[in-house]
Amino acid sequence: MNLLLLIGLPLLTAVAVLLSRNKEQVKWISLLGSMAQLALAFMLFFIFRNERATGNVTQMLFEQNYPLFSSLNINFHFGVDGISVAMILLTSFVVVAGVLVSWNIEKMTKEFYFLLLLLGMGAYGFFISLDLFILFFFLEISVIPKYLLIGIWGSGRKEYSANKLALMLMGGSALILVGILGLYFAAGRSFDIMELSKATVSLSYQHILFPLLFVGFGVFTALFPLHTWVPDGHSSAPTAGSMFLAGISMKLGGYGCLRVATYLLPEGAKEFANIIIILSAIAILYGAFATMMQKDLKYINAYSSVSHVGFSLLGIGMLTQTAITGALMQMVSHGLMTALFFAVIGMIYDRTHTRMVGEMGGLMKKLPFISSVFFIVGLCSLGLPGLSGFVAEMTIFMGSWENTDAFHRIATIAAAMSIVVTAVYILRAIGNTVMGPIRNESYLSLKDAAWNERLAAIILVVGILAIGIAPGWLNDLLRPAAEEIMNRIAGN
Amino acid sequence: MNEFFTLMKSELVVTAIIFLLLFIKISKGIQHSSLLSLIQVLLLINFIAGFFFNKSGGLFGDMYQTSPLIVFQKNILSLAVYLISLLCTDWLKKTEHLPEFFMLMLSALLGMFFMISSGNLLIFYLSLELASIPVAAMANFDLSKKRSSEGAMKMILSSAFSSGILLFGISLIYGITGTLSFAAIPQLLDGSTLQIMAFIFLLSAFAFKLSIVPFHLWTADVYEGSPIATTSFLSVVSKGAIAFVLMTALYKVFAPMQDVWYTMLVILAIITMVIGNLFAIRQQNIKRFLAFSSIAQVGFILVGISSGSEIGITAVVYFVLIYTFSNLAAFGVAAVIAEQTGKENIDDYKGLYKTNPFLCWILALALFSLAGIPPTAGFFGKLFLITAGATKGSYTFITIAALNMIISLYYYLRVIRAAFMDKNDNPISTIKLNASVKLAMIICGAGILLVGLLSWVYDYIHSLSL
Amino acid sequence: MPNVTAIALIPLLPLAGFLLLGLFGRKYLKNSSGIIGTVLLLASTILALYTAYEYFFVYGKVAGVYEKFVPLQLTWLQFSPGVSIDMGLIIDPISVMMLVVVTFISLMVHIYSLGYLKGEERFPTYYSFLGLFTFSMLGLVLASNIFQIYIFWELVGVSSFLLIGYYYDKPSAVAACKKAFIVTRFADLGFLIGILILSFSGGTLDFSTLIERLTSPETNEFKAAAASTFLGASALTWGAALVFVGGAGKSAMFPLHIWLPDAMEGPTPVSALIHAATMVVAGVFLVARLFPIFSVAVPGVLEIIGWVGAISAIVAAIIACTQTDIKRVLAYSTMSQIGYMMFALGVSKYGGESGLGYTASMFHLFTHAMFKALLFLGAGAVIHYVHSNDMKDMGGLRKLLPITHITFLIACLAIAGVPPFAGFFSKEEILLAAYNNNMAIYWIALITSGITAFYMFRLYFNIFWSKELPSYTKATKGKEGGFVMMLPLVLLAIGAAAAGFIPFGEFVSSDGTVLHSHFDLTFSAAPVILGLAGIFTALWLYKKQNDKPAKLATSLGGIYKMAYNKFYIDEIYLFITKNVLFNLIGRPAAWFDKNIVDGLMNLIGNITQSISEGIKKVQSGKVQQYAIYFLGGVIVLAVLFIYIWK
Amino acid sequence: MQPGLYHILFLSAALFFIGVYGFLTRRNLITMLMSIELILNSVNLNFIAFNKYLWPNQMDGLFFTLFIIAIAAAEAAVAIAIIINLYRSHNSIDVENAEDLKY
Amino acid sequence: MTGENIIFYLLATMSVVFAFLSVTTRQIFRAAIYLLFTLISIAGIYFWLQYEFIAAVQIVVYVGGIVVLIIFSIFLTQQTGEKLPIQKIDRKIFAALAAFAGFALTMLQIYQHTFFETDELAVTPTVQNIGNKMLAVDNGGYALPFEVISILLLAAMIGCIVIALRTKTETK
Repeated sequence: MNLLLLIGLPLLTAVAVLLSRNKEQVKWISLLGSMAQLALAFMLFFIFRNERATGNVTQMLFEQNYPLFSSLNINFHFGVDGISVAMILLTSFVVVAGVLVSWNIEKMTKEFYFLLLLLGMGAYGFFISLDLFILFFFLEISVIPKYLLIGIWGSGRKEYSANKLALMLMGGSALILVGILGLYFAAGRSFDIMELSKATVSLSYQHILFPLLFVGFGVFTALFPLHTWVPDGHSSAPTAGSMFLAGISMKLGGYGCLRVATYLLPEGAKEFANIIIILSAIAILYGAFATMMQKDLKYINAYSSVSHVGFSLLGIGMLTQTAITGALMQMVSHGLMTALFFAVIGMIYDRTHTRMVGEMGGLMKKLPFISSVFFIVGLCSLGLPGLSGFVAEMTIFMGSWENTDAFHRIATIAAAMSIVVTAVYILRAIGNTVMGPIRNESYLSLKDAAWNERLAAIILVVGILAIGIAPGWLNDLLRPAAEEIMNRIAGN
Repeated sequence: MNEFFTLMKSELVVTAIIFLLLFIKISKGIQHSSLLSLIQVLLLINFIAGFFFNKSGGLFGDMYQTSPLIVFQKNILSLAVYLISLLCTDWLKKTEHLPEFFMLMLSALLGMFFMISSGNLLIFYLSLELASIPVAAMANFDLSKKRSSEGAMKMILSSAFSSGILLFGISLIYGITGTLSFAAIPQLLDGSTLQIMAFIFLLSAFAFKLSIVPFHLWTADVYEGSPIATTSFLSVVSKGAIAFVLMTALYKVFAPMQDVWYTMLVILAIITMVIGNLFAIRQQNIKRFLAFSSIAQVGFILVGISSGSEIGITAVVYFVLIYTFSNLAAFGVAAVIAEQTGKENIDDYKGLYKTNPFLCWILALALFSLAGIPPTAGFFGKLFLITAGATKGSYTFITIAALNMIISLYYYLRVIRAAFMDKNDNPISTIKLNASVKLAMIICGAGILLVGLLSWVYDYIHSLSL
Repeated sequence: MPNVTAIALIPLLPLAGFLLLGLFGRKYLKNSSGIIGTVLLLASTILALYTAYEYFFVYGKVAGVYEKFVPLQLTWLQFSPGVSIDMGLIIDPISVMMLVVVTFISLMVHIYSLGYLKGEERFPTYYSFLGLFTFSMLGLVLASNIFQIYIFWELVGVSSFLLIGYYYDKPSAVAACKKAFIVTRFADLGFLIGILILSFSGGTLDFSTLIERLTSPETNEFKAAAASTFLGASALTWGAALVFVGGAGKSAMFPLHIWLPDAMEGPTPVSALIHAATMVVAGVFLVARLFPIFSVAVPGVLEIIGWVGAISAIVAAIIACTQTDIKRVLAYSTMSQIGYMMFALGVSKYGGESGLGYTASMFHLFTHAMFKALLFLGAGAVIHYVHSNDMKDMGGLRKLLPITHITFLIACLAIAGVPPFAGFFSKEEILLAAYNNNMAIYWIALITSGITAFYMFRLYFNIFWSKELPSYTKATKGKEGGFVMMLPLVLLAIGAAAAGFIPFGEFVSSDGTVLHSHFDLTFSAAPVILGLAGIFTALWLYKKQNDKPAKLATSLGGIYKMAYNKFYIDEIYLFITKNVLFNLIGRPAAWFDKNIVDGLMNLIGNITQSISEGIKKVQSGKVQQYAIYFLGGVIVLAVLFIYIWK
Repeated sequence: MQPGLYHILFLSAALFFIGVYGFLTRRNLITMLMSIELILNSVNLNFIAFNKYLWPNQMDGLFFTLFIIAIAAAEAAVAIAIIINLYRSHNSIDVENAEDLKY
Repeated sequence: MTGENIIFYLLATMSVVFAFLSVTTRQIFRAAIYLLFTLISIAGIYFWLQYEFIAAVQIVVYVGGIVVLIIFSIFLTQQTGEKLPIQKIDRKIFAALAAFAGFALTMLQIYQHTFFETDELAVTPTVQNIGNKMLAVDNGGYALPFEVISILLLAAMIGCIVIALRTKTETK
């Protein structure tokens, strides 16, 4: 399978959007394009599984390598393993849903969809890159669309949030840049991940480069205390923007933390694992407690994202195969869940014109579909079995517990404590919005979800359920890849 | 003699155009607008001519040297001049001294050509003056504007002062080595303190022309005061040429003192980036804003130069090419708006997207490229500069450089924000773009998008710089 | 071998009902939803009974012992070789017994609800939730893997949440469902960590393997687990204790019981099903499931369990005496009865005669399901008729609601331990087990049984005797609920009356061997007399409306007030959540985020801005000043590189 | 004492920095220009001295001086033109008055 | 102390003193005249060094050209009898400090440095030699700089004309 399709298709769609003449065309082209991406992602998934089933155990499949800046040894090197495939699937789900929920964007429709598709393309490119330079290129490519999406179509303190987001992400990129340059020179002028994974980088170098890379990518994935762009950015963004931000963009960081920082610099990872664990445990609990005090639905989800993403980082910091698998599951799960959450919040906001929990109530009566989805996503967030969040969190806990010393155990227990706090804030949110008496008479005339919203929600719910009910396929996808990473860490 | 024509081709073409313009001026036969078109065609010819007969070699006892890389550098400058002639059509049409303006500009260009090709301190000094005195006159071309003359005055005085110091340095070098030839000087350099002193005098002149902090203070004032055509010439062509020469000077002439100048460049690069960025944050006038942003960009160029290897040369040449497109696009937009509405403040750009989406996208592309955001070429340019800077292994330096990109992003976003996001009841009305302006903007836009992604450009430069 | 399909269908049929009604109920199956749900559950019940028959009488016994079968086990999520979450079916005496209980009670509730909730707008939703609950509960009892039980444990919790919050527009219902979920969730945290500890120690998540490895002192796992200690207790102790915390939460043991009385906000049939007969005994079931580990490996934990159960039993009984909301009285009584089951396990040992407590506990679980469901459904019928939960609004209903009255009386007698009703037998065994092992608990249990009889009959007299309210006539209020409501009452009443005669020890015992119950008249005397004393006190106080209860209440003073206010446990919780969780942690965290973390970022921005503002004077516009900087730059560089750098 | 290279270098350096001082302190633009001429002259002196005392085998220094003189003339001419133009718009050639462009 | 030496010291002192006076006097006209004297003294030093051609050029170009230009521009821009404005004292102090520091530093380095001397045969700077070199294109010839400076002078001329003739164009 030609992986370039994954970049080409969104790019083509984006260009087609630019060339289209009216809003209807824009919307339908985007929808068709994103559906095609979804189909492509599924195709990739099945072909990948098939390859693996037929005994192809090469670490990366469908590798392609074209020289780009040959004098600097930069190559268009692509390839996927299970992690990438999972992330690509996630991306395609969120892209379709994002396109669908933005159906009623009136302002600058063409530009909006163009940027959305560009963002998606950046993510695909990022996940298939095996060359750090190209990876960085795709990582950076997504910063400006995010900025514009928030700044132009956002709400609230949008300029401030957009600025903060762009600058903090830029700060992260700056660190990453230094980190990958360090790797480049340390390993004899190569950006190639596969080559770097075989190179030996001296200990002292690893100890410098690892924090740079990890913190750099950490900014993207809301590593405590560099998470402050998350609440503001997410809450100010338009619905699809928040979905992309939390659903895809934050995963870029997590993926980078694992694939680049941890995988390529295992000794550094070991050295700093405890700090990662402490920070992520703090993020988990602190994010959860901070969420508890929020009154705006978007802030609730944004802070809870900090908490949930903390789990992925915790999993990475635990450095066991199961925990890493769990961390990856959490990324996928959180991506779907949070995208859905934002979609639902957007739907509610479109109708009630408020996001304040205190001003709603009894939405179940008039908006049964939306409310039910809200319910499902809330339950997923608090880790209910049968939904994806549970699977991921439990895998992380199981993996974390494999470390037998008191430090890791206490961190695990602390992280596990968040499930109670999560229950508190999710139920508060649910209880005050969809349940309870109707506080505002005007809500009695609200209309339930339209077809596009239903479709978007259903796509994401299906994703959540597919992981929650039968996690085996995802596990099979991620575990061997995590094993490769663990092998490198363990030094075999 | 045949060799003379092929090797000095670039200079000869420019000289020919200067004299052609002189005759036209004297005969006074041609109308203003057709004259402009003629000039634009001539400049295009000049640019295209640059691609033929590229050979290495020296003339006049190696006072003049050339090589494919040097010709390529000259071509970048020619291209920039051509683009300026297109972008500033509006202003150029209005000015009464059109042929004179171009004569001056081309003289300056000629000076830069000689400067890039120079193999001798004398010719270097002369061409440096040739490249700056006419520009000072050009700065005063908004004859009736107070600010224009003020800017010109600041420029000519500062530049005279700096060349005084430069000359003092050259005289010391001459005293120490007894030669002015680039090839002979390094043989007698051993890094004694007087040599360092002389080198610093010399470097300060480079720093002055390149606007390296703390020798940069004239920059913003002159940029703001001058007509935009002059400003863009100053900020792109002049900067580019000096950057090229600085590399020759450092890598060839002062090669024995590499330890000294490396550290010096690191210090200068850091303060240049930081100060340039800090000043740019606060600017309201778009020209002044771009002035400080270009100072910060120069800091990045220094990062590349500090590498002292062919990676550095490649990165700098590549960056200057990209910078040409990006900065000219930004200046082009500013020029069109300033010329048609008289508005030069960033706040005036609020709500621009509603009325002028094309201009906004070009502006956005340009600024993103300057900020180093993919997929624009600026990303690659900056990245390669930093990569070049990292060859020496000083990661603190690289980290500071990389972190500076945050501040720079901040102020570029300010403009973007004004144009795209801020609401304005009275935005600048829709501007009708001249065909040549549009053409130039499209060229710039295409350059910004393609130079980075088409990697052979970089590889080609690399093959030249080996 | 058991029939896998049949067993698998038992939970899957309600699940099908849930999906069917949940997805299409509201639109397409509005009217038929109740019937669909009931029919599916009927099928499920029949299968359960069939399975029970097959197991107990056909193939279950191998060499005189009831074997444990795991006819189906699918890997659901593999963690590492040997450690995986499996979805399996376990067939052993207690799971079969629970299958019967759950399906039967659930069926009763399904039928009952047809009448009770008739005309509700969200009827299909209600049935789909019931289906979900039944599915989860059945999954829980059939779980073959400790993580599987946790999964269904949580699902049970959420279905309980959904059903309590069925009247979602009532703020009190919303509060109650939230409370129920959060409190049990808190307990589940313990359960989860317990699972982590046990599974890590045992190197497996599978029940059978786990029990096998952690009960025999020879295995490496056992040695390792016993050797690693934390705060003076071994890993095994911690694991078992934490698992019990989970059980205590779900079973509303003191002090995690506070959610149960509030849970009565749900529809009454739901209370009968979830908060009386099935879900709340999950904790007991869990302890029973892991009983070998508790009893063999960590008997200390078992002692804790015994005491927690005993305290819950008596505290709840005391509170029940003072409540006036009839469902709350029943809720406390439930808690008290579960306390019985819990301490019965706590005083039990593994194997043979000494395992009497185990059998007794399961026996009581079984009988309690019958009479408590009956009590709730009866109370439901009363509420349905009176439209109030409060005793004060009732009285003299015996003539108006004859069937309800009789069945309710049977249930009261059963719970009071009056022979020959079911409660008598099971309670007798529990007391005997306690007597054999722990006298202190025995005395508590004895007193509790007296109090139980008192408050149950207080309830009974208050509803059906006491005052005669003229407003209640057949004319104004219509008839007692229809056939669908009465049928379950009658069926359950039969159960409550006769279940005691089942020779339970034949079927269920700690190690699968047969345990013969021996009946000792002298031993039974004390509880029966105490029970009767309780009944007569209630009769004296509440038969007719009078001021004796009020006087008694005033004479008891503080004690009464404390009991009436449920010993202020709710308030303590409220204090903790509000002041500690929200004000002490949540608020500072939010503040910290907004002001410190966020502020730091903004501060960096502001500092940059103000530096930028501060240095603007350098660019003074004066060309000579520029030259000074120029010269200064040259001199500084020169000095730096000539004198300092070298 | 026989005057030699160092004496002339001392002299030229003195002239140079007197010129610099003048450039930095004179408020009149024309006098600033005069200071520039001083600076250039001192450099010329340097070149001639080096040429004479150290490198008499060639005439590099001499030629350099010649060209500097020529450039000084050109520079002065342009500068004066600009100054006169400035004078027309400002009615003053005080450098302190020409500071519209700043910050 | 020979007469030759005395002449040198005299010229040197004159040039320094007049230079100093030129940058400090408050009468602009006097400043120009002092500058003139300095330039003439320097021409004298060229004579003293036997670089007669340079001395001649110095007098022709500087005294005859630049100083005249300056004086003309003074006439154009200055009311008679007006004294030059006084610079702020702190600026003066800073400038003096910087200039002195620069001077001290430079002299220190120059004295510490031992200059290398050629031992090749000296070339006498006769007008003929200079002329030959000036237009030679081979190694050591100065034809190219000559061309460059001619362009520069042309450009400067154009610039001057455009800028200085502003009023004329305005009236058009």
